[in-house]
Amino acid sequence: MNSSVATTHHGPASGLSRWLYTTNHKDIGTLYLWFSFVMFLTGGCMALLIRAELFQPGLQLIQPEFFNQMTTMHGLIMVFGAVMPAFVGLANWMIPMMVGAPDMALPRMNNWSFWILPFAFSMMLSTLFMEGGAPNFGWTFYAPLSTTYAPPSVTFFIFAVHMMGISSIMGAINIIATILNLRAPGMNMMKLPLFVWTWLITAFLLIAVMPVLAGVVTMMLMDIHFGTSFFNAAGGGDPVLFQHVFWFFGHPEVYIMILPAFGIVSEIIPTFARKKLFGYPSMVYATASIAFLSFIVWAHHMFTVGMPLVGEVFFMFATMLIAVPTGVKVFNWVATMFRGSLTFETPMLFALAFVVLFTIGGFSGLMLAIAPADFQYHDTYFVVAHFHYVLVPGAVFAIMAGAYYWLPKWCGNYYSETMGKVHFWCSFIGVNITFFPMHFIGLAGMPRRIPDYALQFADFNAVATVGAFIFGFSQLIFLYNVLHCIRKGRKASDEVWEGSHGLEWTLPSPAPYHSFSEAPQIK
Amino acid sequence: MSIIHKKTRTVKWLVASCVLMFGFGFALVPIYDVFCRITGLNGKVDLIPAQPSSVIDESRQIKLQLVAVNNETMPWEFKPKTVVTRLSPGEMHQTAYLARNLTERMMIAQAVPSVSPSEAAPFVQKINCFCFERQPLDGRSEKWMPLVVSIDPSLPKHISTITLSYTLFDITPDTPSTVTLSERGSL
Amino acid sequence: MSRIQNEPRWIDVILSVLAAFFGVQTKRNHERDSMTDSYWRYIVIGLVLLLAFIAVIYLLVKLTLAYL
Amino acid sequence: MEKLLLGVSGLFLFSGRAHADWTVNLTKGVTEISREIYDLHMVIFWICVVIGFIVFGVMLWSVVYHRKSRGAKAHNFHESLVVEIAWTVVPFIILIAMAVPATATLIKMYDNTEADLDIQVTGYQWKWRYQYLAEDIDFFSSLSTPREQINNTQEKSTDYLLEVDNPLVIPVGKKVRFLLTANDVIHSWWVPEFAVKKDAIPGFINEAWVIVDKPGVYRGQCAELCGKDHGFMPIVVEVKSQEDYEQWLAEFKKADALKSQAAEKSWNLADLMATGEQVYSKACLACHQANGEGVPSIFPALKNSAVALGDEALHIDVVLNGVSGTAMQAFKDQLSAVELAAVITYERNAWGNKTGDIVTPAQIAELKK
Repeated sequence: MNSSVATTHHGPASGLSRWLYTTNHKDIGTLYLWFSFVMFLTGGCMALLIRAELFQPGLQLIQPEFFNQMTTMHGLIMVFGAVMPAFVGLANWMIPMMVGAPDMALPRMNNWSFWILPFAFSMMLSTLFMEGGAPNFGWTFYAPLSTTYAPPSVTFFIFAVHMMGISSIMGAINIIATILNLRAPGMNMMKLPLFVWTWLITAFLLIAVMPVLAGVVTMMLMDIHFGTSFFNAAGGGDPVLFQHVFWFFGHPEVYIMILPAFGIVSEIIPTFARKKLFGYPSMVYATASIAFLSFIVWAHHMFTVGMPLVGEVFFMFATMLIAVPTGVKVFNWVATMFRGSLTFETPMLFALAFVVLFTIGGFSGLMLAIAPADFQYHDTYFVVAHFHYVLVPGAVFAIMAGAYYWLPKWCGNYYSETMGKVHFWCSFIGVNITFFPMHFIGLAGMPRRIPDYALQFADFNAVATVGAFIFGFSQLIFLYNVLHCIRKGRKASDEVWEGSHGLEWTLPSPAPYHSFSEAPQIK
Repeated sequence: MSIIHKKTRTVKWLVASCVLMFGFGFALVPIYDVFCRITGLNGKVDLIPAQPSSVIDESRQIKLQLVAVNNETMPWEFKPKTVVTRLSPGEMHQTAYLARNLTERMMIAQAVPSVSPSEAAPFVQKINCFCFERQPLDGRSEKWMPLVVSIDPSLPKHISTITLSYTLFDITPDTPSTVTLSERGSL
Repeated sequence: MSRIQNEPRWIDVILSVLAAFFGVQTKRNHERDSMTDSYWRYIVIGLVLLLAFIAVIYLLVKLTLAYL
Repeated sequence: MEKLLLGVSGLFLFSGRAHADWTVNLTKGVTEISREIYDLHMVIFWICVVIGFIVFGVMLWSVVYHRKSRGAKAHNFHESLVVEIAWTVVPFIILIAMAVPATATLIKMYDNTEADLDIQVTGYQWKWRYQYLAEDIDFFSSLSTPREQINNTQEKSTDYLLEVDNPLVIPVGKKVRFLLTANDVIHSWWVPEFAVKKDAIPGFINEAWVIVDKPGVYRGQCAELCGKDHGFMPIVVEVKSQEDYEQWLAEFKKADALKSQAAEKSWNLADLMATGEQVYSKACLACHQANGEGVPSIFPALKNSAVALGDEALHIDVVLNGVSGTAMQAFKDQLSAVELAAVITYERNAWGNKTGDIVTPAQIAELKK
C-alpha cells in the first residue's frame, strides 16, 4: 500500500479544522451530502415560492421579474447544487469501500473539489441581492436573453458555473483514478458493484461535457464583455449555435444526473429481493449504451428552432433508440424482483417508487421524442412534468434510497423505520400530486416559465401547489430521521441488511475512519 | 508499474481529455458554421459574392419574397423595393432596399441575411448585396442599397417559394443612441 | 489462464462494443472484457463504431425520406 | 400502481365535474396536421399504457406474491440471453412502427408548395407584430387584459390573459404561410389548435404554415422564455370566411387611412391627456408602473425624471427610437402618430409632471416620415 492516504492511522482531528482540512473520503462524502441537502432545501424553498404564486391565477406574491429569477435559480441549484453533489457525496463515501481502497486516489484534490462548491453557490446566491437582480433567463440561459439582455449579475453567474464545473471535473477525475487504480487485488472490473460501474461511466461523461459547458459560458462572457459575437447575429454569430453547444453539454448532463441513480437502485433491489441482480453484464452494457447515445441526441431539445427535415428526423430516430437500453434496465430490475423474497424497508420502498415513477417519466420522454408531437409538447408543462418525474422521483428518490440504505453503515445506527416509511409515503403522495397534474395542464396548453396563467389551468395548478407543499415539508421528517439516526438509533450489525453482499458490508458499523488500510483479498 | 505511476498516468490522460473537450467546445463554432453552409441549416447564407450561373431554367418559376426586419433600437426605415417577384432559376434579379436614417446622427448598420426554407439557402446566390459590407448613413438621409440575386438552377424541385430576409442591426460604435450612458442612469 | 490467452481479439472487441450499443451482453464475454488491461482498443473501436452508427442512422433517415 | 391509477381517475372525475369544457388531453385542433399529431400522440400514449401495464403488472405480482412475509424463497436465476434479447428486440420493433408514421407527418409539415397568403410574424418583448406581405397591412398585437385583473382587483374575464387588442385575421381553407422572426430575443409562436410552434429568432427567419378548416377564434401563447412579460404575450387568431376576411381587409385599410387623417387635425391638452392615459396603460405601464415611479434599479421612473421634465426633443427620441441596451423599445412602428403624441404629452403632464407641454400628432407624423 502506498500513497499519502494510508500513512497516518489516527482518527479524525477535532473541531472545525477536521472538516476544513480533511482529506478523508468519508468526511468529504459527509460534507458533500450535507451541502447538497442544504441546497435541496434552498432550491425547494424557491420551488415552493413558485408554486405558491401559481396557486391561483393572477399575481399575488411575487412579480414576474422575480418569478423568472426564482425559476432560474431553482433549476441551477437543484441541478448543480443538490443532485450532482449528492451523487458525488455518495460516491466519495461508498466507492473506496466498495472496491476495497483505503481512500480516494487523490485525497487533497478531493478536499479542494468540495470546498470550491460553497464559494460557487455563495456567489450564485449573492446575485439575488445585486442591482438588477439574479439571473432571470432560465437554467438553460439561451442567448441573447442571457447575453445582450441579461442583468449585470450574469458575470457572477458565469464565474459560479465555472467553479462548479471545475469542482465536478476534479471529482470525476478522482473517481475514475480510484476505480481504475485502487481496486483491491482480485476485484476485477467484472466484480465491480453496479453503483461503481455507473459512476465510472458518469465520470467519463462529466469529463467529456463539463469542459463544453465551461466553453459555452466563456463564449458568453466574451460576448458580454469583450465584444466578440459568438451568439450575436449582428456580428455574424448565431443564437441557435448557443443552443447546440449548450445541449451538447445538456443532454449528457441529464444522464449524469440519472446513471448513478440506476446504480443505487441496482444495489438496493437485489439486497431486498435476496436475489442476485438479473443480467448484471447487460446492465453495465446498457449504461454504456445510454452514455454513447446521449452524445448524438442533443437537438431533440430544439425541435422547434427550425431545423431542416433531415436533422429533425435524425434526432428523432436517435432519441427513440435510447428507449431500448433504458427499457433493458427496467426489465432487469423487475426480473430481479420476480421470484425473489421481498421485504419492504424504506430504501426498498424508495427504490420501487423509483422504478415505477422513473418509468412514467421515461414514457413521457418517449412521447416527447416523436418530433411532430413534440411541436405540441415543447416548452409546456408536459415537459416540466416529464423532467420532474425523471429527476424528483427519479434521481432524488434514488439518492434518498441510497441514504437510507447506507445510513446504518455510516453512523452505526439504524434510522427509525416508522419515520422512514412516513417520509416515504408523504414524499410519494406529494410528488405525484405535484407533478401528475402537470401532464394535463401541459397537454391543455400551458407554457412553462409563466408567472400567471389562463383560467382553464387554475384547478390543476392549485392541486399541484398543494402537492408541492406536502412533498416539501415531508423532507423535514427526513432531516429529523437522519439526526435521530446519528444520535440515538438502534445499533446496526456489520451486515446491516439480511440480503446485503459486497465489500462495504464486511466492514464494522459504523465504518471506521480508516478502512481497508490493508487491501482485502477478494476470492 | 507502481500504483502511483498508474494513477499519475490516468490523471494525465483525464486532464488532457478535459483540455481537449474545452477546445472542442470552441471548435464547435467553426464546425457548426461549416455544417450550416453545407446543409443550409438555419438559413445561413454566404457573405461573399457568388458567380452568376450561365444556364437559365425556363421550365419553372420561383416566387421570391424579400423581407426587411429591423432589430431592436434600429430606428431606420428599411424596406425592399418590391416584396414579391417571380423568376426562373438562373435568372438574375436586380433590386434594392431603401434605408432611411430617421435620426439626427450618422449611424452604421449591418444587414444579416437569412433564407427560408433553410433547405434553399445554399441555392440563393447573391451576386451583389448590401449585406457584404457595413452601411453608414448620415442623419436624416436615405439611400437605395443594391441587391443582385439569382437562384441556382439545381434548386430542389419541391421548393417553389423562397423568402430572403434581411435584419438590420445597429453597429454604430460607442454611441448606440442619442442618450448617453450617464443620461440613461437618470432616465 | 495466462494473460496472453485472455487478451481479446479485435473481432471480440468489435463484438463487445456492438453489444454495448445494443445493451445486452453475456456474462462470459463480459468477464473476458473485464480481464483486459488495455482499454484504449475499446475506446478506439467505440469511437469508430459511434461514427459508423451515426452514418447508419443518417442513411436510414435519407432512405425513409426518399421512400415515404 | 393501483393507487396511482385511482389517483389519476380521481383527478379526471374531479376535472370533469369542475369545468365541462375542461381538457386533460392534447387538442385535436382544426387542421389536418394537428389531427395527425393528435393521432400520433394517442398511439404512442396507448403503447406506453400497455407496456406500463405489463411491466408494472409483473412488478406488482412480485410485490404481492414473492414477499418474504408470505414465505417466498428467493430463486437463483440471474441471466437469460433469450429473454434479454427478446426484450431488446421487441421494443425496437415497436419503435420502428412508431417512427414511420411520425416521419410521414413530419414530411407533410415540411411541404413547400406555394401559399395563398404570407404573413410575417415578428416577436417583440412582449407583443407580436403581423405584416401581411402582399397587402399594406402592418400592426401590433398585444395583451388586452387590464392590469386590474392581473392584480386581482377586478374579476377575471373568460379569456383572461388570452385576449389581445388586434388579433391576427386569416381566411379559412387557404394555405397561410407564417414567416417568423424576432426583434430582440428568441420568442416562440404557438397556437395549439394549429399544431404550429416555431421559434422566432432575431436575425433569422423560420417558416410554418396552416390550412384551417373551421372559422373561429383560436388562442395561443409565446412558448419561449423571453424576459419579464413572457407570460403576457398571447396570440389570438381569428379565422374568417373569405368574404368576411375581405371585408375585414377593407375596413382595416379604411381605419388606417383615418388614423393618418387624425394626425392632421388639431388636438388640445385635455384630449391628448385622455388618449395618452389609455395608450400609457397599454404600452408603458407594465414597466414604468401606473404611478410613473417605475421599479427601482430595473425600470426608471418617469415621475420627476430628467427626460420627462427636460428637453422635449430628447423625450420624443427616447419614445420613438428606444434606448439601446435597455428594455426601452422603439415605439415608432408600434403606435400611431396620435398615440405617440398623446402618450408623450401625458408623460410630461401626469403625476405632478406639470410642464404644460403639448406634443402634437402633426409634429410626430413629420418625424415618422
